[in-house]
Amino acid sequence: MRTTTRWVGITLAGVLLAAPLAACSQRGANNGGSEASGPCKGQQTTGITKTSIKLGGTYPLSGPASAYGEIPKGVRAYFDYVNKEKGGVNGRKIQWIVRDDAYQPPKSVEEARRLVEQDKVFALFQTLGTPPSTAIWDYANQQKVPQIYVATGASKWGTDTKHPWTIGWQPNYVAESRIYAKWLKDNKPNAKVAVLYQNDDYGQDYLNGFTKAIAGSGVKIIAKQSYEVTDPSVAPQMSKLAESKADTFFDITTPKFGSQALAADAKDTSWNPLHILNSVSASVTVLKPVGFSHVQNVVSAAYFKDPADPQWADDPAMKLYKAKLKQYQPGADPEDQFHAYGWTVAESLVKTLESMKCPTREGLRDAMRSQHDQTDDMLLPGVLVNTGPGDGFPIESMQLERFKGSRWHLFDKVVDTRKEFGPVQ
Amino acid sequence: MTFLEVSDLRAGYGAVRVLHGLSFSVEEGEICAILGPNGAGKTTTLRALSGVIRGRGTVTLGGTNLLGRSPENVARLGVAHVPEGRGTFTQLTVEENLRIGGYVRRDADGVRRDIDRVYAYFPPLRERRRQVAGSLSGGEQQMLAIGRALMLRPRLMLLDEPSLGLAPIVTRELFGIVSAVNEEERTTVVVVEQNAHLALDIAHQAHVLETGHIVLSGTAADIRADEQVAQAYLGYRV
Amino acid sequence: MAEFIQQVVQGLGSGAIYASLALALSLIYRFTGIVNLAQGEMAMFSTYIAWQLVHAGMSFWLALPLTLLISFAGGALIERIIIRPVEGAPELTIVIVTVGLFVFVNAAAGFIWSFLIKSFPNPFPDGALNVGGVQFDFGTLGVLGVVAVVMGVLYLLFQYTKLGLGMRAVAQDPASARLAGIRVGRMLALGWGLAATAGALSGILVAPLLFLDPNLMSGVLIYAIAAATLGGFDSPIGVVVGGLIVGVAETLAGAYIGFIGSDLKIGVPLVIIIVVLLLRPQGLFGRPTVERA
Amino acid sequence: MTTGRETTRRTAPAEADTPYVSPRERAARLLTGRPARWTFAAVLAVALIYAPFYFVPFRNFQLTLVLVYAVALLGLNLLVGYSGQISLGHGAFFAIGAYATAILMYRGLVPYPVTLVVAAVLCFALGFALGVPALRLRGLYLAVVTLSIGLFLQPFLKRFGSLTGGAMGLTIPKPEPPAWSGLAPDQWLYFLALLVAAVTFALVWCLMRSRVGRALLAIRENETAAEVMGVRLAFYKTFAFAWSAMLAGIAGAVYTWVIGFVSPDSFTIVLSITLLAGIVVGGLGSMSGAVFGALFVEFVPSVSQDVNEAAPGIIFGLLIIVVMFAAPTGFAGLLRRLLAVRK
Repeated sequence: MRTTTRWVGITLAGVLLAAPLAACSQRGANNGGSEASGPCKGQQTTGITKTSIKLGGTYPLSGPASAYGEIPKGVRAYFDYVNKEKGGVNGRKIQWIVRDDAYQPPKSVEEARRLVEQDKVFALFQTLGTPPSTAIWDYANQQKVPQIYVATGASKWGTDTKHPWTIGWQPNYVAESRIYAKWLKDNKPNAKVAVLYQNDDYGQDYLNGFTKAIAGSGVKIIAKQSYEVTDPSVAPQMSKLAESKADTFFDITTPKFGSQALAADAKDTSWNPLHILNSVSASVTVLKPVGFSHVQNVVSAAYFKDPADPQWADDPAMKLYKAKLKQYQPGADPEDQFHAYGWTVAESLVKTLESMKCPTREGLRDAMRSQHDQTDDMLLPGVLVNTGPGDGFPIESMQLERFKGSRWHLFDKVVDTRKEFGPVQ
Repeated sequence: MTFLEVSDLRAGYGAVRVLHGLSFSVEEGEICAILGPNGAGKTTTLRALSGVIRGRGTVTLGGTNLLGRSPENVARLGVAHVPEGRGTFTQLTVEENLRIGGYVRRDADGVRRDIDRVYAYFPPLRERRRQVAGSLSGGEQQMLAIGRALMLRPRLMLLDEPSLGLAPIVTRELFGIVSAVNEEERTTVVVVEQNAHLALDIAHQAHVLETGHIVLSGTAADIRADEQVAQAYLGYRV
Repeated sequence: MAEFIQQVVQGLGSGAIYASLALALSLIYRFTGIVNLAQGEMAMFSTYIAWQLVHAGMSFWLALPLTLLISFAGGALIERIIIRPVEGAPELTIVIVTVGLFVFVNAAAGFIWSFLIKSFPNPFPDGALNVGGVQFDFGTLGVLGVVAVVMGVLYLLFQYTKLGLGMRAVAQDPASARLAGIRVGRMLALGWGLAATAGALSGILVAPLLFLDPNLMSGVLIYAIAAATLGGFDSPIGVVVGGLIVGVAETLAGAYIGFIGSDLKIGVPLVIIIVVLLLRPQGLFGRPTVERA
Repeated sequence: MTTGRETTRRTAPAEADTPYVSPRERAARLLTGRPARWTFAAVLAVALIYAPFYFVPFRNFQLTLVLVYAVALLGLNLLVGYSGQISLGHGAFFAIGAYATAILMYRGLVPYPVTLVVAAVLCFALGFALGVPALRLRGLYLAVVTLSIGLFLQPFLKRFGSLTGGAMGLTIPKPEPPAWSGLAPDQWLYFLALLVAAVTFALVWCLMRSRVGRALLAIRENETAAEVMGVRLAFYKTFAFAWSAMLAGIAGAVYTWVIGFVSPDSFTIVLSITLLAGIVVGGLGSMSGAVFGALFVEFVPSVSQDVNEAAPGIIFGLLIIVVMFAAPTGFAGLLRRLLAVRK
């Protein structure tokens, strides 16, 4: 075949030509990171200087999951507040670069590589979504770059031991399921439960956690329905679950589908189960569109203060959050739970940065894995951040809440699921 | 003032120039035939007149300029162009095709009357009025195309090779009707035809086109008598 | 037995939602022979306009007609600005332009009105009609009713009005329509305007049930396309029937066939479409294109 | 009666002007002349081989992804560009190829190069199987069926978790560079992708010059005419479908090597639509179209993000529309028009 031989000739010529050119390349020039001296000798200090810390994060700013693209506004508000009014962290101003991965794992890997290799960030702070974060964590750990406080509640961030540089932050879905299971075992020992769950890692983590937690007790799951993110509505699933006449309904949905499920439950007068709503959809902004009268006595759990909830109206931390959000992110709606989430996780990060012994990546890794009763103003009173050698979950305590009138009412006490149920397997 | 005045008409498709400056005129109520072999530029001429393609030079119809207008506006000036391939709306019924012909007219009852008039000219169309036009024979579709043109009550009718794909007797009958319409309604007709023989029967004057130029003009009788045309197009030796 | 009927009613409810958007899709397909992938997002944007009017204090029954008018103008404008420049281009190019429009409108809506879920006033009364243990939710009945009305109006418009005849002519042979004096450009703009209006109505019908957010219609679009393909794109009645069949089949399969369950139920419309298209390529009600060589 | 006009005879004036060649045309002739083409190809080859040594690993990663998308778009182009069948499910075959490789590598059954062959064969078979019913469908209807298959695949992958790792997906070790090569991991992956791309482009290049290619082009131009002239429509259309699926599978396999992680949410409908937009933007019916399309798919989203961080979707959508205005037949078409040499 004459043509292929011609191609082979060209590529050979290319290889011969290319070899000598390999010497002078952009590649060799700037991939050396800087190291620390003194007590933190040999540890990496790329992306951190006396006066600045450079961080990077990946979020779905576009595409179907772009609702979560609101979180960075809350984070940026807190960082601007700390930089401008607190002189930064130990005198270091925080610079935070956000990249869009449209919730596509290949894009997440690309953006993470850009942040680490090109922008030379000190650490990856907040990579959103389990698939994107899973796509990144091998790379982050191989590059020895902290992937701190990933924005997903999957239990694997804490149970895994092969990725020391990666850690979650919010209470994991299994822990939350355990709280509901415990409450049901105590208050409704023979509850018949119907479950609606999103058919992905998030939904299945909740479901598996709940199933394990109620094993061997009177509480039984008698009906399960899943839905796809591409489904237009969950009404068909809800009408199928209604047939089960279960007395309890465990609702594992993301915000939009949460409102639909609440509305369907209210509309079906023949089925009035105890409605347990997972914390991902527990913001008042999800309940309000359904109409407060329809969502009375819904039960959920929380670990940080919901800005849309009047009970925190005069709480100092909430006032600070709302004022600073308005000041530094004028367009952002303070009642949006994603903004409050961003603000709260940013606060936790700053506290962790402050607690670093060595201003190095290794220092941050060790700091994030050894936190003792660290408080955070926007967390519920009593919810503390704890990590340690055997404990990869910063937050593991939540408090149950019931919706009455036009706000959530906390009840029982803050439950530390680690103490209560032991570590998550 | 002549009815249709065409002077130095140039037209083409992108880089390909087809018409190299045609000039001819047609009196009101006259049937003018444009003859010529394939590729002489006959269809292009009609397309330039009706605005389907952009022509340069000057073309006036009763004093108003035609060039530069979109086909819709040319049609609204009373120019009905029956295109090559007849432009039948195959999925619409025969009657719907005719109603489309009179679409721009405001007088609804006038349109209804004209439909009956067309059925009078073309009886087969009346029988098939409910039928989907796509299922009509070639001859019937040609009748429908001319009928649709008549619905516009045109001042000028441009016919593009009506004989295409029709049996000679059908074409003869068709040309007879065109001639009758011309006489009764004084509609000026420019017919482009390869079948010079039949065209010359009904035409008052004719022009012979060759590679974008008019090489011969004159009355139908003169053209028929001219031995060069006879040899080239009429197929017999004078 | 009541439960079975309840599932069928549930399926009809979903089907009505798909049919409402499918009507708008079939309108544009009739003119330009392309599927406007941005139809759902345009409907969502119109719904946000209605929401904004109601939010600003206007009564729903005033905001509705106003929104339909704005949507009509918007649809015509989109045709004139975005579709006209690529009019002569290959069909696929126009489809990709609508993909660009899809991405743009979705992001713009999120940017303007944020991604917070918004409730939308429900023109139909709450509660349900209880007939023999089967609940006929007023909202669903409302959607079915309006969809039937829109279907009827479109059918009458196309079959019995001069305007409809003109539209059908433009759809089939724009060049020949021009020669008859029909202003094809204006007709296309009119078509897109009408489709945008039908889309707006679909959005306004659906928002109370699905809750308003920028991704209101992205799930519905795929099912609407399936419905229109099943029923035959060029027949308003076919499109609605197609929608109802897809809705009922999907819900019943999801509910009763164990293996399929609620995650694989998207496979049901797929199988139906393949079977129908293999038997009747033009869809259940579509007219076969008569080609006389 | 007509006026007695004299029959006048005019002869056609001779075309007198000598052919004037505009500078643009002269430049175009220079650019597309035979010698020029080889120097251009040689320079390109050198650049492609030298690139991984020049760029930072991050850029190599991007270039590797461009090569992966180029192979996928090459397949889609075979289907859409050459044989005129629209597919909105190309992402599904990409996913099947990726998963086949991931499952085999996760269980360590075969060395990774073999997984490419398995993915290719599997997708070829599935493509052929799907090609048969696709024969009866055309244009929009084929698009709808392929769209639904793409949609169906995601829950299907989640359903059989034991095999596919379910919603959590599968993480697999990436192919390591052999010691003798002295290459860094990212360079090794780049060269793997480059090799696969070179082979597939050469294969399709030969294919298009063969009888098959001409048959496909005939089908695209006019199916009935092609059939009348003895082109066995059934065979060639399913052939195009199978080849395009195979190429998508191969691209999927290389994707798994490069990313090292597959999950059902990585292969959504957005991927299929982006690939279709990419090939139309790149230029249908031309090999270079696949390359331009790949560059568009890889780089435009991040460019639109630099322009407007709050809502990159707005810019990305506008860019697609603007490109379609500027080049209705894609970049390749635009380039060809610019370099058009009037014979």
